[in-house]
Amino acid sequence: MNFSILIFLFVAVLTTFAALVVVTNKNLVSAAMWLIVALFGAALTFVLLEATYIAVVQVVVYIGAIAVLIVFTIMLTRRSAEKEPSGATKQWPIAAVLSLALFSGLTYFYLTVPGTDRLAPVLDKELNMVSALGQLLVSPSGYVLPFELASVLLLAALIGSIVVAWRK
Amino acid sequence: MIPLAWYLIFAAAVFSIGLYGVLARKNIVAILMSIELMLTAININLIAFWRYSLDQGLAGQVFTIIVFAVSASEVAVGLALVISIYRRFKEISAEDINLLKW
Amino acid sequence: MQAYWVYIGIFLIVALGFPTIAVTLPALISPRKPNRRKQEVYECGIETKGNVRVQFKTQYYIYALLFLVFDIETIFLFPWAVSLGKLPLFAVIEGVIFIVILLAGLVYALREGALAWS
Amino acid sequence: MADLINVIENWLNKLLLGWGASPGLTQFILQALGSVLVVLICFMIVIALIWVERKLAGRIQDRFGPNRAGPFGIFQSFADIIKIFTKEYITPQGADKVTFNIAPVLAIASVLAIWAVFPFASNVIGADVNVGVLYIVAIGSFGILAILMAGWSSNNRYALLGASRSVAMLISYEIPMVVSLLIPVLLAHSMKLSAIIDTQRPWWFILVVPTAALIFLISSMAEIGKAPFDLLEAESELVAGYHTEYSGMKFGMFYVAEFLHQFTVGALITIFFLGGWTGPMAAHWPILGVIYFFGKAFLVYLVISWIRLSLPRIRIDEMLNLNWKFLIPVSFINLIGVAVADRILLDLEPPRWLYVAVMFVLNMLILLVALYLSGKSQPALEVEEFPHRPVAVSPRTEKSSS
Repeated sequence: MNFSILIFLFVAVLTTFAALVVVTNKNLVSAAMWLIVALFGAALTFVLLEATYIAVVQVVVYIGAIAVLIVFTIMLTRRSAEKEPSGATKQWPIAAVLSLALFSGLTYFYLTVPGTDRLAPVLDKELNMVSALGQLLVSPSGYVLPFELASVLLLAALIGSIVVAWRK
Repeated sequence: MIPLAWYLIFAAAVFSIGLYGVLARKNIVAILMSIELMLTAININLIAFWRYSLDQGLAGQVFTIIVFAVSASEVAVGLALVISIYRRFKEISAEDINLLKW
Repeated sequence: MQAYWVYIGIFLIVALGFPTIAVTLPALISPRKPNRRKQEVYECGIETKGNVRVQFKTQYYIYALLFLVFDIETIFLFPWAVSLGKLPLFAVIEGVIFIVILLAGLVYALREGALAWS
Repeated sequence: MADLINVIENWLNKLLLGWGASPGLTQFILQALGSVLVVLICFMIVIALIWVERKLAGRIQDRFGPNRAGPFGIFQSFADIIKIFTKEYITPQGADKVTFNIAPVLAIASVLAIWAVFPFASNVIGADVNVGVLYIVAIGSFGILAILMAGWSSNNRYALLGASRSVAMLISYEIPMVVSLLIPVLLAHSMKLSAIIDTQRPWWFILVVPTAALIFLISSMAEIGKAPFDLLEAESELVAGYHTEYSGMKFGMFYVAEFLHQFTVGALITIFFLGGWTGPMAAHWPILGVIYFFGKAFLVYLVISWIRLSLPRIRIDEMLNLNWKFLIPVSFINLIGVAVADRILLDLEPPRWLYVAVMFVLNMLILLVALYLSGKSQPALEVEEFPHRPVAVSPRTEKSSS
């Protein structure tokens, strides 16, 4: 099906472009808006990969919550963000070379290693993914420990953030 | 249909861009945003491997959800530190905050 | 399954396209006579002084933070709720423990007074 | 006749295939037609609702409401549309133009897109995806984003303050909303909207989990952002909130989004707690199901209007306390109670009416205990006693008394 390839290319180009703007834009709020575009592109990729639960969760968590948190923080630290003369540090060429090297290395690796040219297998139509996910998350033979640890981690993050950021 | 390598290369591109942001940006909030990009690239990789793997387990999706929790905690604490640093120094440029250098 | 998502995609495009048309059409027929006075920022007739993008309180951050944490909590709880019929009782209790741990965070925030509007 | 919409769909399908279109293209055209139809219906509904709302507000506040354009003023909305179409757009100085223009479109699209997954009748379902409930939550988060974008790009400090206040309120009230949405999901063991409606035959979820329904109603009223939760446009404090700088149709989009949001909330409550399209004969006559669906949604809409027209605006600290100290704890405790009770009852396999009765009693118990405890923890208001004094006293009597 050619159609899905077209959609994939569109999503990939959009996401990559948005990511580039995020790391180069000097205006922090604009960068945050483009970050939202990039994250939405990732959600579309998840839909293409038929992980629909992950796709909606990506939108709920990143666009609904994390983006709002980031924008609020930018506005809280406004004066400093506005004063900033340029977005990049002096060693940005080194960083650019490093990340380009990483990208080309990874691409070379993916194109040469066997097995990466395979196509997606057909998903089991009967499988109710969300339900299976729920059973896996709380079953002792599955991921119950990460599940409970995640709540402890979130609690720690919550209390830690309040301790650090809140001053009466 | 789309071969696995395309998704992996796409994720690698987003990851490298995020890495560039982490290394080159001055502003701490911008660095945190770049880290979000990197984590998203990781998620794309995880889901792509899940989709293209032959056994029908859901480990990839579970990992992704855990990554969501971790990245949320990371961004929460990171931004709390940003606010705290800003209150102390009136400045959130990573270059100028170098008290721990020595 | 995929057909539904194609439908959602088309629907999103239509839902974005309709308002776009509705917003651009008046731009073609409505008058356009901009002047300085008209384009000034609205502030009860007084000119704006100082930087417009004011700073605001930490409270907003705290609300967004709690929202983020509970949002993550719900993404763990939705699969749990969907599969509840197939789970043994102790698995349900695990979910309850998960909720209770995070409610402790809410109690902490309330005790600290971080959620009160000052 | 029984199944008008599907008959038309089949007819179109055959027609297009007969013209030589490929099955994929036919499906695409049908889906596009369907979504255009739904969006058009939404706009029509809003035009009607604006008139209904203004008339109702007029009557409740002892006025006439619109009564000039046409009989009973029913053409008032059309007159307003023509007016707003010819209004000049004003972009304030220093505004971020792109964001400023995207925000109103995004605001209404974020409400419209929710309609993609609604089941209108037993066989007239949009996209029956297996993550329907979470899809609704996800789309809702774009509305928050639109407000933030509008406030930030206006380059106006009142707009920015209004936007951040509304966003803080919206995200706060989204927590109890999502948690009370978990309860229908939990009872239906599915996130598919069609499955949730199927589980509600014959007992609607409002009878099974009234507390969740109430919390959902209150928190979605806050999400709509109209009175009594309209602090974001408290005119005396914040000018008009985040859309202070908008004019013409761009303002119109925010206005329409508000009305459509209220009706959408009516539809959501219908789906999650009032049985959706179910009703007498609806399973055999899908067209009746559509009528029931819109009728119920309209009824909930009227109830919300009634509440908001009768109550004064509440203060921001009261509003936040209501959320953090009451709605969120109660909704979580309700969730825990319903989950455990549902699991235990599933094993016991009682008759359905007993199950409903137990759930109802449990919910009411949680609600009453919570109300009692919150009443106890609040210090009683001290009412100062003033000596009785007549409002107007004629000078003669005053003189004689002294």
